[in-house]
Amino acid sequence: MKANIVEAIQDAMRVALARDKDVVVLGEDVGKNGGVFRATDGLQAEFGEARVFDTPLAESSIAGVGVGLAAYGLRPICEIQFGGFLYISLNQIASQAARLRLRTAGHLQAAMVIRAPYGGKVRTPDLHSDSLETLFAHTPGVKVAMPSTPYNAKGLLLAAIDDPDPVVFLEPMRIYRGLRQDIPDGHYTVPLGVARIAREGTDVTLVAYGAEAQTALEAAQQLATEGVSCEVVDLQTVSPLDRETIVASVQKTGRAVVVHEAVRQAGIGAEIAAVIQEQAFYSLAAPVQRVTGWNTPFPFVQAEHLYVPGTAHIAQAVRRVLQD
Amino acid sequence: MKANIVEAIQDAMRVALARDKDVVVLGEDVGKNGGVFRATDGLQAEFGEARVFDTPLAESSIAGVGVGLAAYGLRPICEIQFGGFLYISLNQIASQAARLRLRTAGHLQAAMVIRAPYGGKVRTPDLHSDSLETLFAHTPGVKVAMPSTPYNAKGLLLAAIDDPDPVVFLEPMRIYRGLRQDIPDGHYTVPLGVARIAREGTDVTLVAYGAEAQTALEAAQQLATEGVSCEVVDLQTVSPLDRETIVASVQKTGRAVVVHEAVRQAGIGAEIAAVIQEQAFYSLAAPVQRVTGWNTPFPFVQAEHLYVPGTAHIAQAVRRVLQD
Amino acid sequence: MQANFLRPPQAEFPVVRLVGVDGARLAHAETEPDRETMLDLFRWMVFGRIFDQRMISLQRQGRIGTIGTIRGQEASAAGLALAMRRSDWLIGSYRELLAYIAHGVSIETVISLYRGGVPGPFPADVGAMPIQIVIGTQIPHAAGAALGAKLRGSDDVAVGCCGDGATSEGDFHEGLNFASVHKVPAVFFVQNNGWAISVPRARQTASETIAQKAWAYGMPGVVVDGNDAVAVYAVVKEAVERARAGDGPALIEAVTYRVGPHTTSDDPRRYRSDEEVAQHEQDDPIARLRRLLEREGIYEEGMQERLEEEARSEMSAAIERAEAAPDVTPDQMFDLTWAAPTESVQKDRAQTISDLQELGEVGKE
Amino acid sequence: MQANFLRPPQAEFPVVRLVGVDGARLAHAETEPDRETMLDLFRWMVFGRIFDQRMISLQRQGRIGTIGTIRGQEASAAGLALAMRRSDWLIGSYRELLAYIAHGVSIETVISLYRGGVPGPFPADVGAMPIQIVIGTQIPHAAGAALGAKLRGSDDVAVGCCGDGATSEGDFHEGLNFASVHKVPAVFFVQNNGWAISVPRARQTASETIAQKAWAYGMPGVVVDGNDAVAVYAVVKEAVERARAGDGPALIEAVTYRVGPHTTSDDPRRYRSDEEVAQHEQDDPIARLRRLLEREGIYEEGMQERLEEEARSEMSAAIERAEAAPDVTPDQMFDLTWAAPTESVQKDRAQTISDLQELGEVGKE
Ligand SMILES: Cc1ncc(C[n+]2csc(CCOP(=O)(O)OP(=O)(O)O)c2C)c(N)n1
Ligand SMILES: Cc1ncc(C[n+]2csc(CCOP(=O)(O)OP(=O)(O)O)c2C)c(N)n1
Ligand SMILES: [Mg+2]
Ligand SMILES: [Mg+2]
Repeated sequence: MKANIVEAIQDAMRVALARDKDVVVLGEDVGKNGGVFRATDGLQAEFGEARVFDTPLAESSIAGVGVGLAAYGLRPICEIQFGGFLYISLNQIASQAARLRLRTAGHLQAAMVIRAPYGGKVRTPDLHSDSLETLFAHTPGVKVAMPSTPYNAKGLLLAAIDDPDPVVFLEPMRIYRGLRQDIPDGHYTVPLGVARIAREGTDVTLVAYGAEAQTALEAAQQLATEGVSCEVVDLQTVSPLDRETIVASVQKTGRAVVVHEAVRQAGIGAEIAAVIQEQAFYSLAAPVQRVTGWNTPFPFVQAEHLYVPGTAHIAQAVRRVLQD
Repeated sequence: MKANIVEAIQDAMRVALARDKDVVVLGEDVGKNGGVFRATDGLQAEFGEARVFDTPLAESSIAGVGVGLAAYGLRPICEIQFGGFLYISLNQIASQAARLRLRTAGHLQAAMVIRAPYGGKVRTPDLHSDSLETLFAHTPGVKVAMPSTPYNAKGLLLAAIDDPDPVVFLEPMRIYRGLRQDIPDGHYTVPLGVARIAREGTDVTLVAYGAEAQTALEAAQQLATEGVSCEVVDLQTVSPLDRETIVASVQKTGRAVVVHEAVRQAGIGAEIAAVIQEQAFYSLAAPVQRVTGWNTPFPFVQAEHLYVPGTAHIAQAVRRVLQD
Repeated sequence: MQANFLRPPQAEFPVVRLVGVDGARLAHAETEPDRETMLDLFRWMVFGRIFDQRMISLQRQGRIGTIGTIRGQEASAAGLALAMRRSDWLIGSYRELLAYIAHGVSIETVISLYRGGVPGPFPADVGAMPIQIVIGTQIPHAAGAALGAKLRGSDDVAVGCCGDGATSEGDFHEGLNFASVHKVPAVFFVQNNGWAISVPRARQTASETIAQKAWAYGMPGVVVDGNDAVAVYAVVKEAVERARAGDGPALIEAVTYRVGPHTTSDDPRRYRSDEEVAQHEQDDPIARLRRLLEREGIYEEGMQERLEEEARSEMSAAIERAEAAPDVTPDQMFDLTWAAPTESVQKDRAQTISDLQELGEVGKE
Repeated sequence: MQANFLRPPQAEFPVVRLVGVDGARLAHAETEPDRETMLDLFRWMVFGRIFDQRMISLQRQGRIGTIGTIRGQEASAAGLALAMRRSDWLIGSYRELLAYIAHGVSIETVISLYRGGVPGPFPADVGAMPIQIVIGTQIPHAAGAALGAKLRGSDDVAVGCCGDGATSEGDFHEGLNFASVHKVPAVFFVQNNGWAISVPRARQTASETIAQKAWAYGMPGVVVDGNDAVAVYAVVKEAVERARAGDGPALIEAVTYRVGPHTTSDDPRRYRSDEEVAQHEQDDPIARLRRLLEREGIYEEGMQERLEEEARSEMSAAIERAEAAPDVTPDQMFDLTWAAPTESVQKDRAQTISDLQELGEVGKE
């Protein structure tokens, strides 16, 4: 089928709901309204109100009820309406979902997915554009997947739903509808914990994920016309980090630029740079560069195009890393 | 006066309450009980129930009421009983306190302090030993201070109370009472944003903070007997990071080991390693090593001495970084 | 199994209403608005209607971002704002834009915000916290600001506002509980407009009223007809003055209806019927108040048209000023994030700016 | 200002009590425990007393970490647990240790937890979630587990327990609200023991009862004498069976008193008087039930002493087993954190273990 990312995500949930009756979908406005981005459109009509249902407006309990459902053996898919509101869910995810298996010596597990759109340049109000993946990457026990294409959106989400560990699934709002692709019908998975080489290259490794993986690919294309050959590593899973793929690529190219929209300081880009210098130190011809959001909160809309890395920001860093 | 860390913290609050009547102290059990660690002991008796008061058991509102108090012009010091419960306060701190000034173009500010003990090897129950500083280091608009001695505990806390920005102040539970030191009476500050060279050395830079700054100093002392000269940088403020002091030290020693008890992945140690390789790449003789908590949640008490970096863990990393 | 012990809810909250839908005066109250205030209410409500129309059309033209609509809720907003003193603190959400403006925040500040720019600061004598987007999060702020007033010995009252949906958030609970334990001068004002985006009030909470939630905190509660500006004013006035007198907080539920979409991005036909909307449109709060003014001989021929005209020109002037303002610059982001930047913040700022300058064209991407 | 509109709280919740402090039967109820169950209640309460003593002394000997005390609250715990089915889900906190054990979780599992080790898994037929340390956080879990039961078509009920202090947390509110909107088979059981560490009930919330908070959710509520095991059992039974029948959740407030310190680290003399404690010690729930058993001719000479002896030897055996268990190892931490470890997790695990092995002596530091 042809699908954009949001349709791919919807299809993943449809497939999961159809094949496993323990799968349920809950969140604000996911029922009749089909989600504010229509990610759950039609699912309530198809699978009934018992399996696809609206919750009260309360993000801590959306996650917390998910933990209880999962403990009982169901496979909840919880939607948080915008990524910035994950702050409110964090306690239930980090202190509860991530540790349920540990606390019960494996007797119970929190096999659940927490979905949320994230990211900027969509002219949204305050707190709607934040990229909070790093909070979860710093939370062992929970996985973080961030798709970049319709194909991996569906495959990663199905993998996340099947996974026995809790997975935070962050969806690139900016490219929800931009990309259309042929994706397989029915069930397939893109494995969690494995990055993909989205483009091969020899001069520099671009590490990115989510919407920025697409931006990195565009930048790589532009840079190719200048004779620079970029390898693009699309993480797909941000945590646990596929260090092996990143390191192997940098060992080949000798240079790396890490890209994300999240705040720079203590962002996941820092972890990636730290890992690269730890494991590929003697291959590195220049320091790893980070192209990220600034060390400020996500800005007012008028400045978001300056804040969120575009192809120009990436190209600038690539030129620098090549000069060094 | 002679004081240990918890007494120094108490003294800082006493000084602040006495000199500025806008300062108030709130939290669970901070009144009659004087806090579960006695950090607020005697303050309610001295300053009255209006200025030092118990709150209901609700961490989101402890921070949220703090934001309202600060908006009105007061200087609240909010106590969160244990660092792990900061997950619950995070939304109010990150989405509110950190952005109040921004949202009002400087008309209002959230000049407030959120204090909490943190850290392991104290045989506490679940969630009482977690080190969550990185969540706040990834949150521009909020500062993070973490003292390591009675002197800097009092000075940093007074600086935090005076500061117009919100400050998360994390107190090293493990050494609350271990260290006794002469500290100045009355008001003095240790500036926020400035690391201190806790020990000078030439072979390798140890970057640490909080209780681990003391562990790093002990490790340095032991290593000195093996002929290894360690410089110890005690961050004091974890965010904004004093990159200048760190980088200058590594430029001198050529080697760095970063130490913290927090989870390794996407911990502040990653940021420090990333900054070092960015800014001191050509001085580095070996990759920056990290000595941290594992990529698991804080463990059951029986394993905490293996998880929290001790002198042996640090010495191991120093030997490795010197071998490279 | 027969229920022997469990006590089912028995809270009864008759709706306070002073003016009928037809504009007939049903009752009087000590705290009701005087003649002049009634005219003020009318003026602000008319302004609100025009404001809403203009904001929606600005959004359609791409001149501002997504905006919530307020049509149908003008009586709640105006009644609330006018019953407050200018120095009382208004702490609300995007649904209280009219209340913010009536309370003293400039139209331009509001427009700037929706243009994605730096909002202008509030006038120094206006008590207000920023328009809150994170649902419910402002409720503890209201408790805190009210406590601040109490501790400072001021007689300011803080009014925390939210929607029916917001009452489900943990912060709503924590804020009300704190306020009541500490007996702070706060009023909590819930605009129950029947919907939280697509979730109807009955699926938001199983309690019969929002007002009865007050009892969980040992706090008085009241349901008021939110389309009756006179009643809203009177009820808020009572609660605010009671709080000011030191008698503690109260919860007000103003029952109204969101006639328009949730925001300009919402399609309400997905979740509610046209009939439902049409039925509620019968009870237009502006028309209701106008009928009252007419019945009581306060309304003057052509008044509404004149007020609409005034509102339009005020809006035009404010839009012009807001659109003349320069765009946010990256240095402002750093300068507004930190009141006391450290050395490394200054370096971040400088580096960010110089990187962007080097790029030059990035702004036009 | 005269209060015209605001409706002050009028909830009235008489305390349900079936047995007087002197052991006299005050009333009967359909759901009251039968003879055998009364003996079971007594047995578990006696066990609880011994358990508490032994845990405190283990803590004093440094053999376990900080532990909460349960003395005085045995009737609430036992009444709760025995009114549940083994497959019903118990979702509580450190103050429900006795309830967990009576519900079917092994003593050894509880001791292991406080020894800082890996808790043993619960028996497969026992419905329970882990003993919660983060106050209030378990309440949405109870709503979720109850919904799980409903969706699966099981007739299990989930019982979410917490203390009076926990009712202030946002999660308490969110959990009850969700449960009521979705009419899930849940019961919320609050042990109001008068204190949250040093904060007295009256400073925790301004509502007269905890039970009346139920009305905020359109849910029935009830106050029961938490030192009357018979009444606690009857009330819980009613609520659990009502939930099982599909009639939705309810909130129970069991009024009891924490006679001991909050935990072994707490010094209650800092915040409450010896007289207050002494007064409450007059009403020992074990003595009360024993008097009832005596009055009703169920008690046999020497029964309490025998049960105490049994409890002591059960405790000794459990302690021995728990202490024989090996310490947690780092690899367990990785293996229990992830059900499906990725390649990099496996490498982390291997690296961590080899680093520690290289250190060798680190365990003895
Ligand atoms: C914490 C949080 N969750 C979700 C949203 C998205 N959202 C914006 S408005 C809204 C509905 C609010 O309903 P209600 O409180 O009734 O206010 P109304 O919009 O009806 O005035 C939601 C879910 C948000 N802004 N913040
Ligand atoms: C979220 C959270 N905040 C604070 C604490 C510390 N703490 C442990 S027990 C307790 C008091 C709990 O009081 P209550 O709910 O009445 O239960 P009780 O201990 O009286 O049974 C506090 C504040 C905690 N464990 N979790
Ligand atoms: Mg609403
Ligand atoms: Mg209690």
